[in-house]
Amino acid sequence: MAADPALKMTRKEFVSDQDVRWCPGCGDYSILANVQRVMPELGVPRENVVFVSGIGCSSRFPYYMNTYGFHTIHGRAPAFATGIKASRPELSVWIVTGDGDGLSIGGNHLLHTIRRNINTQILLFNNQIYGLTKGQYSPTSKVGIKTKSTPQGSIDHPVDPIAFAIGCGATFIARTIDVDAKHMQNILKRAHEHKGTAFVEILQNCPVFNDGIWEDVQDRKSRAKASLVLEHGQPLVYGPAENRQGIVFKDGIPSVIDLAEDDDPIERGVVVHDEHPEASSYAGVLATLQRPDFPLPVGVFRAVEKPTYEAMLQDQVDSATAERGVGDLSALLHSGDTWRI
Amino acid sequence: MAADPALKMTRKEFVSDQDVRWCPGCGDYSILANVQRVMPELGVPRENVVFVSGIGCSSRFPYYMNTYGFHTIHGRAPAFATGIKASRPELSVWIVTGDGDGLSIGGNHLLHTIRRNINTQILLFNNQIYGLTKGQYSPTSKVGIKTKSTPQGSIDHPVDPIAFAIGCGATFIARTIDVDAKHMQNILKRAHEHKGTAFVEILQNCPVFNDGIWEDVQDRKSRAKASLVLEHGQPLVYGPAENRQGIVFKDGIPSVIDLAEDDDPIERGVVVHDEHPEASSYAGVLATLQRPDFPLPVGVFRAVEKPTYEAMLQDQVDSATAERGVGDLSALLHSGDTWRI
Amino acid sequence: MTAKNPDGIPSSQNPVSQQPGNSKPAEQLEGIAIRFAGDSGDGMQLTGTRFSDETALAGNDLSTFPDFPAEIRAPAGTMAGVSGFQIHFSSIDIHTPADQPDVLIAFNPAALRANVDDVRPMGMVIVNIDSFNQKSLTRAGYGDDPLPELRERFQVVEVPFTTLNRAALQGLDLSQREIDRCKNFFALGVLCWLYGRPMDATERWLGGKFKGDVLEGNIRTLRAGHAFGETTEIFPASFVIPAAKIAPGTYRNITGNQALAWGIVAAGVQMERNVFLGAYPITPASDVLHEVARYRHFGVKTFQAEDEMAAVSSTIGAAFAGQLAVTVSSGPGFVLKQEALGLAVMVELPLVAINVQRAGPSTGSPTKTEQGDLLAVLFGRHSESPIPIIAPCTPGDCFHAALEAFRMAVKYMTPVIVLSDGYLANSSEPWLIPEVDSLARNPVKHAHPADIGEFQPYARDPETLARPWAIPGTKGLEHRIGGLTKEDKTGNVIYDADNHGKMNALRKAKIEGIAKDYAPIEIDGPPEGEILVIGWGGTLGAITAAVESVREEGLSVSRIHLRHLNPFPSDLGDILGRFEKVLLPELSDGHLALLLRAKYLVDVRSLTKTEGQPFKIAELTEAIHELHASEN
Amino acid sequence: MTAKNPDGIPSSQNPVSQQPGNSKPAEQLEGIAIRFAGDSGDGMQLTGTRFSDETALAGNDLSTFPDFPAEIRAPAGTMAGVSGFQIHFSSIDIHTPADQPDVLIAFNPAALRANVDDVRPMGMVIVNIDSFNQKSLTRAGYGDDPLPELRERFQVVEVPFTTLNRAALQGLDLSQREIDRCKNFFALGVLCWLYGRPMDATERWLGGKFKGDVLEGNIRTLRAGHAFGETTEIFPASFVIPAAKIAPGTYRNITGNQALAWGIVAAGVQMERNVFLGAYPITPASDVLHEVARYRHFGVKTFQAEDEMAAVSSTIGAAFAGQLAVTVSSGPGFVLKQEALGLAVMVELPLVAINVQRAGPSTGSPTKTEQGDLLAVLFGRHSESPIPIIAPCTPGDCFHAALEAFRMAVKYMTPVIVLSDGYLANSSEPWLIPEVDSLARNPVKHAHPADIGEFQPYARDPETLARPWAIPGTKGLEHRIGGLTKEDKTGNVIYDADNHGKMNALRKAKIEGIAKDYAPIEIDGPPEGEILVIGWGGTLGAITAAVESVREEGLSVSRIHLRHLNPFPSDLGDILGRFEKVLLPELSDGHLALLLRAKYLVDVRSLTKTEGQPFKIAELTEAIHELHASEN
Ligand SMILES: Cc1ncc(C[n+]2csc(CCOP(=O)(O)OP(=O)(O)O)c2C)c(N)n1
Ligand SMILES: Cc1ncc(C[n+]2csc(CCOP(=O)(O)OP(=O)(O)O)c2C)c(N)n1
Ligand code: SF4
Ligand code: SF4
Ligand SMILES: [Mg+2]
Ligand SMILES: [Mg+2]
Repeated sequence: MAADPALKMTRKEFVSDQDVRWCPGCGDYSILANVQRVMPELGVPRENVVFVSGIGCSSRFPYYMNTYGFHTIHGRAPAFATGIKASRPELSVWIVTGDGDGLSIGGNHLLHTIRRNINTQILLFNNQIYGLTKGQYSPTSKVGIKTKSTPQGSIDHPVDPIAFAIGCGATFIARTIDVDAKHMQNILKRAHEHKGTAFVEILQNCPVFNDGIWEDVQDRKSRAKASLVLEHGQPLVYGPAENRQGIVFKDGIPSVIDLAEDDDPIERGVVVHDEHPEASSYAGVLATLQRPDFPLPVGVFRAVEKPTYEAMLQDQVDSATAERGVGDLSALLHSGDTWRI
Repeated sequence: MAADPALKMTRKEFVSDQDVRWCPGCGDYSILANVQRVMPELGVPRENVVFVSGIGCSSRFPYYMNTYGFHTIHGRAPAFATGIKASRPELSVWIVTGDGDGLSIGGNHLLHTIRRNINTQILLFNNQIYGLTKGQYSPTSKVGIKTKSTPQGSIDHPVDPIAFAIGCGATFIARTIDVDAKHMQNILKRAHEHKGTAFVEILQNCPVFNDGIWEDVQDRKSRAKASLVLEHGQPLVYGPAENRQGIVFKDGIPSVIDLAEDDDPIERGVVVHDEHPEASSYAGVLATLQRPDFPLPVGVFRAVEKPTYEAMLQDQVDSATAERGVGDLSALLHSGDTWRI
Repeated sequence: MTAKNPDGIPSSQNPVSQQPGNSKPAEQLEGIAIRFAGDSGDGMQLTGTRFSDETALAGNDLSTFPDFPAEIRAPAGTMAGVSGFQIHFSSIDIHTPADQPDVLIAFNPAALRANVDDVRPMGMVIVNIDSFNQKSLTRAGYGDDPLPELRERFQVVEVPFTTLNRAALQGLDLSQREIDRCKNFFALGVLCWLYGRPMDATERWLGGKFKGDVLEGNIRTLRAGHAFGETTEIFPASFVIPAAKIAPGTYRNITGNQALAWGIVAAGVQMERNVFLGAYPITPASDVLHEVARYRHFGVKTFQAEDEMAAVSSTIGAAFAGQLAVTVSSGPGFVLKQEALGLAVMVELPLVAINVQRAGPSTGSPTKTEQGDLLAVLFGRHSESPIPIIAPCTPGDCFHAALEAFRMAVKYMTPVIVLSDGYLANSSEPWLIPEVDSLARNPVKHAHPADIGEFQPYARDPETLARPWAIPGTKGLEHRIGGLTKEDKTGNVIYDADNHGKMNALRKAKIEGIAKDYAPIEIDGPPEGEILVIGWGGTLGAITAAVESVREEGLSVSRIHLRHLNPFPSDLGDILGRFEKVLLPELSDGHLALLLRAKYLVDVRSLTKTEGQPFKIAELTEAIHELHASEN
Repeated sequence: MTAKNPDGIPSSQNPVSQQPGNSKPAEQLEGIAIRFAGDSGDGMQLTGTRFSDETALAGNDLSTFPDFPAEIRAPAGTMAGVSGFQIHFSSIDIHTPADQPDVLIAFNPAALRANVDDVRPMGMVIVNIDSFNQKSLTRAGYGDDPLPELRERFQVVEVPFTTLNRAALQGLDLSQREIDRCKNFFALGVLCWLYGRPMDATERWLGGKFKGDVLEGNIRTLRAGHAFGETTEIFPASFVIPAAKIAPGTYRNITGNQALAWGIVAAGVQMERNVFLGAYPITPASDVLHEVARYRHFGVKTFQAEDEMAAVSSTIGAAFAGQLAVTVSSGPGFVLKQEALGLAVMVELPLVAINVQRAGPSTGSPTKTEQGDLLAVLFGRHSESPIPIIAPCTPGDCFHAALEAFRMAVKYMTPVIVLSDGYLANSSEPWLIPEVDSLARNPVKHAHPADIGEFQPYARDPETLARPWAIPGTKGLEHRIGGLTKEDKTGNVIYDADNHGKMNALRKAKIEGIAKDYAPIEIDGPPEGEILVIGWGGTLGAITAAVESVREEGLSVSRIHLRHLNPFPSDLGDILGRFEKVLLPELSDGHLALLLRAKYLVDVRSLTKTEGQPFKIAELTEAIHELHASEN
């Protein structure tokens, strides 16, 4: 993406003329607002931005962005994005998907897009429910949830999007929250800066079918205790100032320690957050931090550099051309054994 | 699976009358032999055993087992197995798949079967290549491999099956090697004993399209240095006696230390292998051990108990029946508002 | 449908004696069609359903048609968010929800704008006048106040539903929002008064659903609405629609999806086998999964799969394991199942695959109806993979179609497709509850070593050509199946050309043989003559009404409705040959017409419609008239 | 095919003057068909290909047919592992690899058993006698030594290929296994002598492929085989097949898959756009991916996707991004792409989807050929989603089909399907290399703000009805597309019934309009008369040969071959009406026949075959005779 910081754009330019059709109070509204707010700051001209989505409430997103947009079919958005980005590396390609779209029917494409390290941003709106089809449980729903399709409660162990992304070898992984505008905007910028697949889980409330699922991390009051804000170079400390706690690792297993007010967390063995270790195992330990035993980490879990798919592909084109010259069709047709009559 | 240890069976009883149609020297032969050797020891009557596979050389497996067998379609074997096991929990259901079948087209089903913890054994034969379609690279192939479809070398970062399984929340994860009969048989037994999805990666040689890919861990001479045999309660030590090395973890990142002959590895901080921590992060660190910087771990990475899908499903049937009585069709048809004319 | 009035205009409006407990005069009507329309959040579907149930209890014949947007809750007050529910009820046999409503209740300007042009000329248009302000008019896309102009064309009745409801609920411990949410029950009360519907069923239903002040509020406003109707001068009279004369028995309202679900549960009971349903949610099929999931105590297991490939694969796996296996989806999802269904054909396992069709192509209009998947379900698998297709034709018929599909699947060891549609799925009609004893019992029998000499998984029953259903757990019948070409009898993998041809021929013959089981086609009308109208699926009501209508005008028109779309009934060709002209209305580009033309070389005329909406009776009568007038 | 001898029996065997450099007499033949058969590991495909290339260089017309098992390398010596390659070459125009080979070279008993019954009576059967021992006879399923009995029916020639090859390679630094692997080249040498083929091309080829002792060994044994033919008494004479008289120009051998791949590359050059190919490997389509992947220096990008859904989705994505996008697969994989292709219809983007058909249903016989996917590719998407279909009819024609498909896709903004098959894919024929200058140049033009007033993504070209192709990166044309029903012109999401119907009608009209571009159908034979034989796809050779054959017997038979299967050419109905009887041979259950019957109400007789094998000429001539003799 030819980013041009000199370019002056406004939020409004990124707002399309379509009526937004989500339910009142849906978390998707604030995500949309934040994306529209961040876009002008990225320095990518509107015409070089493409939003690609699958199917779901969340996947209506592209209609509301005044950029190029493609609302595709259920689960396949990453594969569409792959075709776009692999063939046109200069475009800035954003994928919007839901927990059902991305992790149920679309799990395979998420896996392969992530492992190939295609340079796109994947925004997964996790409301732990199928919104658009009116409220069935999703792969991220908690065991026991009663939904239309699980009148006696769900019996599937949920998958954690972050842990899954780590297993797929993601080079950039982050989590943010629909209502935390500042945090989200920062994460969106970081995702955009990253060269490679940037996987971002956005905790999103669905007031109609799964209200309040993220309440403890959304609520300003409970947030400090319920979430752990990851910051590179900072120890894994959370909680209100008077009642800080820290995370320590022992043989790859995390646990919580209480910190006295004047404790130096690092001296106490609290792990210092590092976004960049090549081994994904550090982020893997972070991913196991789950409510209620642990705070839920938000922020950038991991950000490492690896060659991107589209760059390597373009390299092959370039090196083949350098070696063999621009393809000559007539020569191709006459290559190998031929004979004249 | 109603295991009956008193049952006396022989290996031969598990050999079907079909000619085995793999290439000479294919690693699949020894895997087949080992499975056939282990089966009689499991105490499950032949008629209660079902082998389910997808498509690929490896997926021909069921034809050679004198049990029930289903050679299905490409990538979907775990989903077929889910239908079988969910509806008939008393059967012993084994899934045979390849790196292409299981991790390329079938990645999504692998994910969901594993996270649901369906009580099946998944044997993934990893030869880092598509054998049956004559040698294209697979999702586990190394970057740079030249194959029919990648004449300039592959540009996909491979996925590691063990790391992927961890990301999916697997309750049992193991790795073994086609040529190591004793090790494999032990792992197969452990997989069978496990209640829940047992995911087993079997390193398999394809002499025709990807020969020697596992040579260092297959070869008896190099094996000690190239692989790390995981044993519960034992420190992560490997290498020839005179030149032992151990693995230590620091903040979730593994590294290697040299051990003097009379060093106590545990005192030196070498991690003691534990199959059972609830947090998957410990196994996640192990999964990042890869050649050439580390030895490749073989054995059981993780074995924890979680309720299985089919047991919870059966519980719902039982509890619904207990609460509401066995369903009465006439009552159902007349439930709610009706009127007589 | 009132027979003489294809447009749903009540044919008699003579005032008759007062309704009991009613202080105003009541006029007697033969039938009437009402459409409720409001925002997605206004509870229109619920109001409509409650009114339907009461109407059913009042003994009328009825037909309903819910029509809602794909969004969960589009922005309030916009055209995109309008949700509608039409009910047609009558004292005589009716077949459709009616082409044009006699009455429209519009909860806001957008609902008015989206629906008013459908109302019959001089029909009644009731508006919630509280919602008419400049802002909402603009949101709806109205420039000026539309009411003055509409008063010329309709009887416009303005009711301040919001205000009246708020007044009724004063003093309850409810928020303003909770109070306003109740206003649909005020409207329901008004309509119950207007058309003499009893309200006790609704009060009972409310009692089961809510408690405390919410319950109290809903009941209070319902009664207030009723009282308002009786007291106010706005409605000079109420109406009586006498009970219809229909066959005696016990009835209930049922939608097609509910009937499918119950048919699936019933199959388990009647065939003495556990049911396994593997599905992935999709509109308008999801309700079948939801409904079946409620019946675990019938030994029924449901599995919400990760996608459609897993849904169908798990279903085939369950069939292999000996279950009554079924999967359900709509077009886009069904298409994803085709590869696996090809395997089911090859391995010849019994299962039922349901497609509740919706309007496409692609995501299309998911909440709208169409019949455009017939050729896709018939031909959409690579190579020759024949599967029988059953198409139910009314909501209640879905129950019987599900039962029949399972019987056929097991008898012939084949997948069977049930082809429903969005209209059948969500519409409801009074359904004569079948006596369970009258339903066929077909306990499943699996292959057993005692019955067989040397076991051959592809040996065939000489009668049905079915192979044995030998299931895991049966000692002595261990065998392997799969998608590679199988050798006749043994089922071994083989690439021999003759064998490949023979197996294709056997599979074809097996499916074609199913037609032997069909009852003869019932012809409505003379067995030969000028015009034959053929239909299939959910168009039955509209076609029947149209044919009745043109007959009363003196045309000789016969009618058949195909339930079995593959294989065709063996008497079909003969019947086609006995008519001069054949008309086939379909909500597609003419799929069945193509098949009939190809097979019987008969010049079947196709009446096509792909607008996401059912046929109007008038469209059909017009086509019949045209055909009658045409040269040949 | 030699015109007078549909069975491939050479018609003249007069000894003529010796071949140059040949000390034995040489007989002249018009044509001959040879089949190589051995274990999968014996290198039969390679031997056959080399022989074909030499034959091409010798100036004969030729046609080949490889036929191999689905296993990579089934156990040595079993029937399951037999791999075959047939080549038919002639001094006159031929159309097929011949029904029956004149010569069979069998490398082991299993190869003999699997193939010998196909050889023409008294044809030549060359066996590697070294491989005939009790063990290998038993593996092949022979009870007794079959040779005595076969000597009655054929000229059996026993050659100790293994021994002779070992003898020839003594002293080289090769393992026994490496030495034995060379024996196919000994046999090739023998055959080159026998039929006077030059060997320099093969030696060149070996030089490019191997080095050191392996190269030396192969060349040595090749020459030893040649010398053996000339020296030994086993073959009393060699044969000369004079060069064929074919149109002047430069020729090469080409398979259908290679031609498709080159057509794809050529499209990029001729249309001045980069190509993107997204595919998932599957037999027999994978070679297209392999071949295209070699041409990155043409700016071509290939993407091996994780599955077919990703393959087609990435392709549609690339089309959205402005590439010449193509995806390739075979039946089971194509079916998985149908949901996404439905989206491509809705968003009206140009792309090419290739299906190289194989024998099914399900996994079926993946290496065998069939034409059973026509109805699936035409109708397999839910709801109305018309896509044009082009079916190439010879290996070389695949090149032009690919080019045409891209032109059509871009001109009409539509996905286009190319329907090839396993026979075309792997067979080869001499191909007149087109002059690049003679190929149409159609540089792609994208929508540009300068050309447009207010941009409407669904405004249409009045001529083609195509919408504009506006691609990301173009300032001012930012827009959103998707699978929901779109409003005419604006492309906005809308559920309006009239609009939905209108968009369906527009898409249909657009596709039907493509027929305007077709050249008139070429009729081979009289323009009207008794019998018309219609074909499509890879059956062209067999049908042409059969029609030529019956014509020489005096029947008046005409022939057309359809290249465009959707929409049909507008002159087709007229042509059909001019013949009394119409025969349509298809390697399926009669897919095109069904379509023609439905559309034109003509009693097209279907000749069907679903055995995984191409038609034999004799099967077709017989059917034509029967039709001729039939009453009506
Ligand atoms: C092939 C296919 N299967 C099923 C569906 C139905 N469907 C549409 S969206 C959806 C789930 C959406 O859930 P999620 O991705 O979590 O999005 P949300 O609505 O919660 O934002 C489903 C099952 C479909 N459109 N296509
Ligand atoms: C739907 C579909 N797509 C593609 C194929 C072709 N195909 C068969 S096996 C295979 C890959 C097998 O690789 P793997 O699972 O690693 O098995 P291996 O042969 O290496 O044991 C492919 C691509 C198919 N059979 N079906
Ligand atoms: S259903 Fe839930 S996720 Fe969907 S728009 Fe409404 S609130 Fe948002
Ligand atoms: S191709 Fe490879 S994996 Fe397949 S059978 Fe042969 S050796 Fe085994
Ligand atoms: Mg969701
Ligand atoms: Mg493999």
